[in-house]
Amino acid sequence: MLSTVSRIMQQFFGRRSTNVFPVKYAPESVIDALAGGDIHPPISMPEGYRGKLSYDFDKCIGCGMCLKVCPAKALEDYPIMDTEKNRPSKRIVFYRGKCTYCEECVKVCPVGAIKLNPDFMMANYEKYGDDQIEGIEKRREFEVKEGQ
Amino acid sequence: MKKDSFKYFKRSLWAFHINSGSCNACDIEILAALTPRYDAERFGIKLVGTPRHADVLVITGTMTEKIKDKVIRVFNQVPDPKLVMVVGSCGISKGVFQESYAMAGPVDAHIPVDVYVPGCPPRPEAIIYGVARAWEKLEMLEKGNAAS
Amino acid sequence: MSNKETYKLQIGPTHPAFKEPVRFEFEVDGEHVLHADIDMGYTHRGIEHVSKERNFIQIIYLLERICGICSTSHPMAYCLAVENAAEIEVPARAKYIRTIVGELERLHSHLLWAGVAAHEVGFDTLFYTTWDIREKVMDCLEVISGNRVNYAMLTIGGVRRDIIGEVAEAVNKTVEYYSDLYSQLEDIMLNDMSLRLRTENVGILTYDEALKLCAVGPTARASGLAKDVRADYAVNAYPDIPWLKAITPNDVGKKPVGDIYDRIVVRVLEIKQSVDIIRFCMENMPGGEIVAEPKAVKVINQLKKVKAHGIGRYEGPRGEVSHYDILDNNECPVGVKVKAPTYSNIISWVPMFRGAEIADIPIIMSSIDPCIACSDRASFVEGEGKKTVSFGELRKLSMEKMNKIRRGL
Amino acid sequence: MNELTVFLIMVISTLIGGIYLGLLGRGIDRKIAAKFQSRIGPPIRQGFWDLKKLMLKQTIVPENSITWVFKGAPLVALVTSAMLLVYIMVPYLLYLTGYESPMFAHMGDFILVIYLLMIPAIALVAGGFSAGSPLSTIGSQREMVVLMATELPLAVTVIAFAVKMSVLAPSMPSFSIFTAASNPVWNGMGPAGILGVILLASAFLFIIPAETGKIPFDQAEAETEIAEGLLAEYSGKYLAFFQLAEALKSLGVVALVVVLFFPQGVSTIMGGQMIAGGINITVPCEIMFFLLKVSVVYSVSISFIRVSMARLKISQVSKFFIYSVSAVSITGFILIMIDPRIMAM
Ligand code: SF4
Ligand code: SF4
Ligand code: SF4
Ligand code: SF4
Ligand code: SF4
Ligand code: SF4
Ligand code: SF4
Ligand code: SF4
Repeated sequence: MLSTVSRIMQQFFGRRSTNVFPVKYAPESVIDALAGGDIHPPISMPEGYRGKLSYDFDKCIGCGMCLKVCPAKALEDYPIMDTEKNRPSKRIVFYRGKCTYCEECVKVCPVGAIKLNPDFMMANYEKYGDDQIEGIEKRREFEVKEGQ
Repeated sequence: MKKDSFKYFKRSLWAFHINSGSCNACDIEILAALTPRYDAERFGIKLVGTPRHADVLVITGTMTEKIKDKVIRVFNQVPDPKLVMVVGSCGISKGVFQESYAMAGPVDAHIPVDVYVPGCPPRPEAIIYGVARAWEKLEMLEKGNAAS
Repeated sequence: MSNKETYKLQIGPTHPAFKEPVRFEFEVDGEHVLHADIDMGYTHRGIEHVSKERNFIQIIYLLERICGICSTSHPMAYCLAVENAAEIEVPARAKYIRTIVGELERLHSHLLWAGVAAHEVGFDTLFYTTWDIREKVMDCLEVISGNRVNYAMLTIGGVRRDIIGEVAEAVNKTVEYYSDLYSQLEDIMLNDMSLRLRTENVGILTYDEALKLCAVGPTARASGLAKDVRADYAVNAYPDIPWLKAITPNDVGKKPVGDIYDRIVVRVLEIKQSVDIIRFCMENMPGGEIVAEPKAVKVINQLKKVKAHGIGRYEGPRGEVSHYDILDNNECPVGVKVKAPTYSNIISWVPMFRGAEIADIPIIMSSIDPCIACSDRASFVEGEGKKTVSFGELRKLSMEKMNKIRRGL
Repeated sequence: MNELTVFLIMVISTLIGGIYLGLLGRGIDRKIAAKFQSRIGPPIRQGFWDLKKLMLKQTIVPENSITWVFKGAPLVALVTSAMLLVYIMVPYLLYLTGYESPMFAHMGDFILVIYLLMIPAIALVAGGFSAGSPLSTIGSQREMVVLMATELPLAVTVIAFAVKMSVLAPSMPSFSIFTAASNPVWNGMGPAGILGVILLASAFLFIIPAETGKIPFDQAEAETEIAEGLLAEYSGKYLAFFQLAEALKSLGVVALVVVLFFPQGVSTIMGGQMIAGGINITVPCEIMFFLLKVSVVYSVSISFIRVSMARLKISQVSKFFIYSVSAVSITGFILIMIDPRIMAM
């Protein structure tokens, strides 16, 4: 009993443990309603955090290794024409809403075209909106070219 | 009427959490979002024990066949206006459980979803950020309503 | 108030007390529980089935998501099983790292449980306190593995990330933090009056019952059954630790009763034990490689050539997890069988609920630290109306399925 | 000013102030609890926002409920809670402002206060039973148990007060709050009597959370056991009414404790009127001091107790009240009775 009370008192008079981080990202109109009201910087993420995935279209050689190891089938390939080597190849798009952030594709990619970034703020209203799919612009570009 | 109460959602948001076949990781991160480090209560967010009191349904997991009907029933029990937030990749797209026979499909195949929070699991901050995105959406709705 | 008529009380599947969907049907008389019936299967995701369509590397991440609370236990048992089948030698350093991650996970899981249990009895401050304390180990795991939950640390033949430099420092700091805090934590968890009022002599599972019902993990140990895979079998770095033993309430000089309080005792003592194990591993970690074969594709190709059975067992925070894998010259295993700790423990609810009050239901339920995600074995995916299957029918269905599989092979 | 105007002003200001302070009190309570739990907690205005939102939400009446009871219960609870607050506050305000009024001297009868304490709880019980869900029914049964368990210590305290008052102020009605306020219990007693009053007050430390349904006595709404129990089926407006009723009742109960045990105003402590810059500011000072006392009692008996304990089982609650709390208050009662100065009268 006493130890509980002492711990509670300790908590009452000690520093609070809340990190007020996400305030910065709330819309203007609610910020003033939030406790503190200050704007706080994002927390520092440890090195090697497995967050948002990014994909370098130009680096990719289309080997398809990533397709083979992905447990969530979070990526999809599409054929392109490799203009440099003048032979058909493929590129990849990554669906953020399917990914499990396991980093297996990063480890397996021979040219380091994929990376997991410390960014984790990914919430959105659309399931597969353009900002939720890595490499979709390139794909669009490519499809337009294809169409011509 | 609808618009007005949306306004108060920004100050007071009561959430009811349903696990529709998740792996618990997302669930514990939601709970963690309430604990001192993240303290979602400072935004007026509270986890309630019955759907009747809820404003937002927080759904984790993939909607297994067996729980599908229950989730839909709970959704109908929540008084209007209401929001639905899906936390975790597997609720968005079945994630790592693709191709399983026991899946009734992603959550949005059965009930309308307002905000998606990708991650497997997303950090508690990312979940709170998801709520901030929901507020933003409400703001947009408000403006849209005001304009029309 | 004690009206004699009994009625049925349905709890679940979306009840605030348990974060996982499971439905209970209690027959209650006033506030007393007469009979309990369990309906499970809400989180059945067919993982064992899906596993047969994934290659050996993909399965690790799939099995990790059987459940996120002890998310290294399943990959650990699976990797041990595959390594056992393919006779892959795991480097010594990897064994130590596996042990450290496993114990950090136990630390987080036990603290999480303490918080949940406190919440079940309405002691929210303790819930907040333990979860606040738990954030430290989550940070540590995040530094090691790159995520707070679902660590993705294990791979076949070793681990994916090393513990060196800053990461090692972070682990040492965590160990320090918990050793400093431990006595206070123990004092709060074991001596708080109101918590004792709610947990002592509630939900009793006697030694004999625990033995008969094959209870595992802290649930069994609280009843005085000294069984612990870490102490009983040679997995990971555990055999190197001379003082390791299964913890029972006897260790604090208390005769095990098998009530909820004893389960708290066991888990609190295991927090200390885990901290000590991590310290031991950090001090004695050998150098060398951390994985037998770093290239995932090579591992898959290597496993393709194996035709064997393998078994892996590991002591998760809730008890023994065992996996059985069948490799058959294929990119995917032809069989993955999972035995989760809760699966063994669920049946011990029956004696625990005997004579309980409604108010005891949540705390009894959480006292075995149930993880429904692990234990949901089957669900109807078609034929809505049909809800009960007799033993004979089930046997017939299984035989049909078995024959189908045989023909397929 | 005639008496009726004064009375009306007092009632209306009590109601408005009560609603405002009641909701503010909820916010402060949550803030303090959060601080004990090492968090920031919701803004103090949270209570108002929650209420406004609930008022605007859809209100669902479950199909298998007894509709009129289901709808009526929240209103009854709200009205009686408001009456309770008025009934405690008006005589006390009369005392504080020193307004002489033979007409209202009898106002604030203890027995009526006890009834008014019970009615919101009974309304809750009725609402819970009418909702037609098993969880609400269990909640209702539990609420009844808590209600009955607290009756005995409450009654003992009231009788002790009545006896005491009849000795202290034989000329005034002994069951009245006005009398209790103007004759602090601590006066005119030896050590035994003082100890007795302390015991009675400490019994109230637990009666307050029980009356207001806070941990460790929130069995009727136990979230993790019976999913908010009584209130499980309520939504929107009706839930808002219950919340408001609860806020008012909490304030009322705390005010009652302050009036009974710590009625002394600043002026009695400072010994005379307070003048600042030639204006008599005694009344505002008195009210501020009263609010201070209320917030101290509120944060100790509601906020602190609820963060430092686990919820008891319903069987433990009845035992706790019937054995421990009643024993404490009866001992207090006996001590007051055997106090030589009371005996002498
Ligand atoms: S991180 Fe994992 S789940 Fe995500 S795309 Fe890569 S392999 Fe697939
Ligand atoms: S593994 Fe790398 S190079 Fe190969 S297809 Fe994937 S992204 Fe491209
Ligand atoms: S999204 Fe990932 S972590 Fe979350 S419940 Fe699904 S599988 Fe688990
Ligand atoms: S029992 Fe569990 S592990 Fe097995 S298939 Fe079902 S959900 Fe997957
Ligand atoms: S899972 Fe079935 S076969 Fe295996 S041990 Fe349990 S009861 Fe026996
Ligand atoms: S035992 Fe429980 S926590 Fe561990 S993996 Fe299974 S379900 Fe998850
Ligand atoms: S049904 Fe018989 S053969 Fe099959 S697992 Fe059970 S005991 Fe073994
Ligand atoms: S098919 Fe035969 S071997 Fe398989 S479970 Fe059924 S009885 Fe046992």
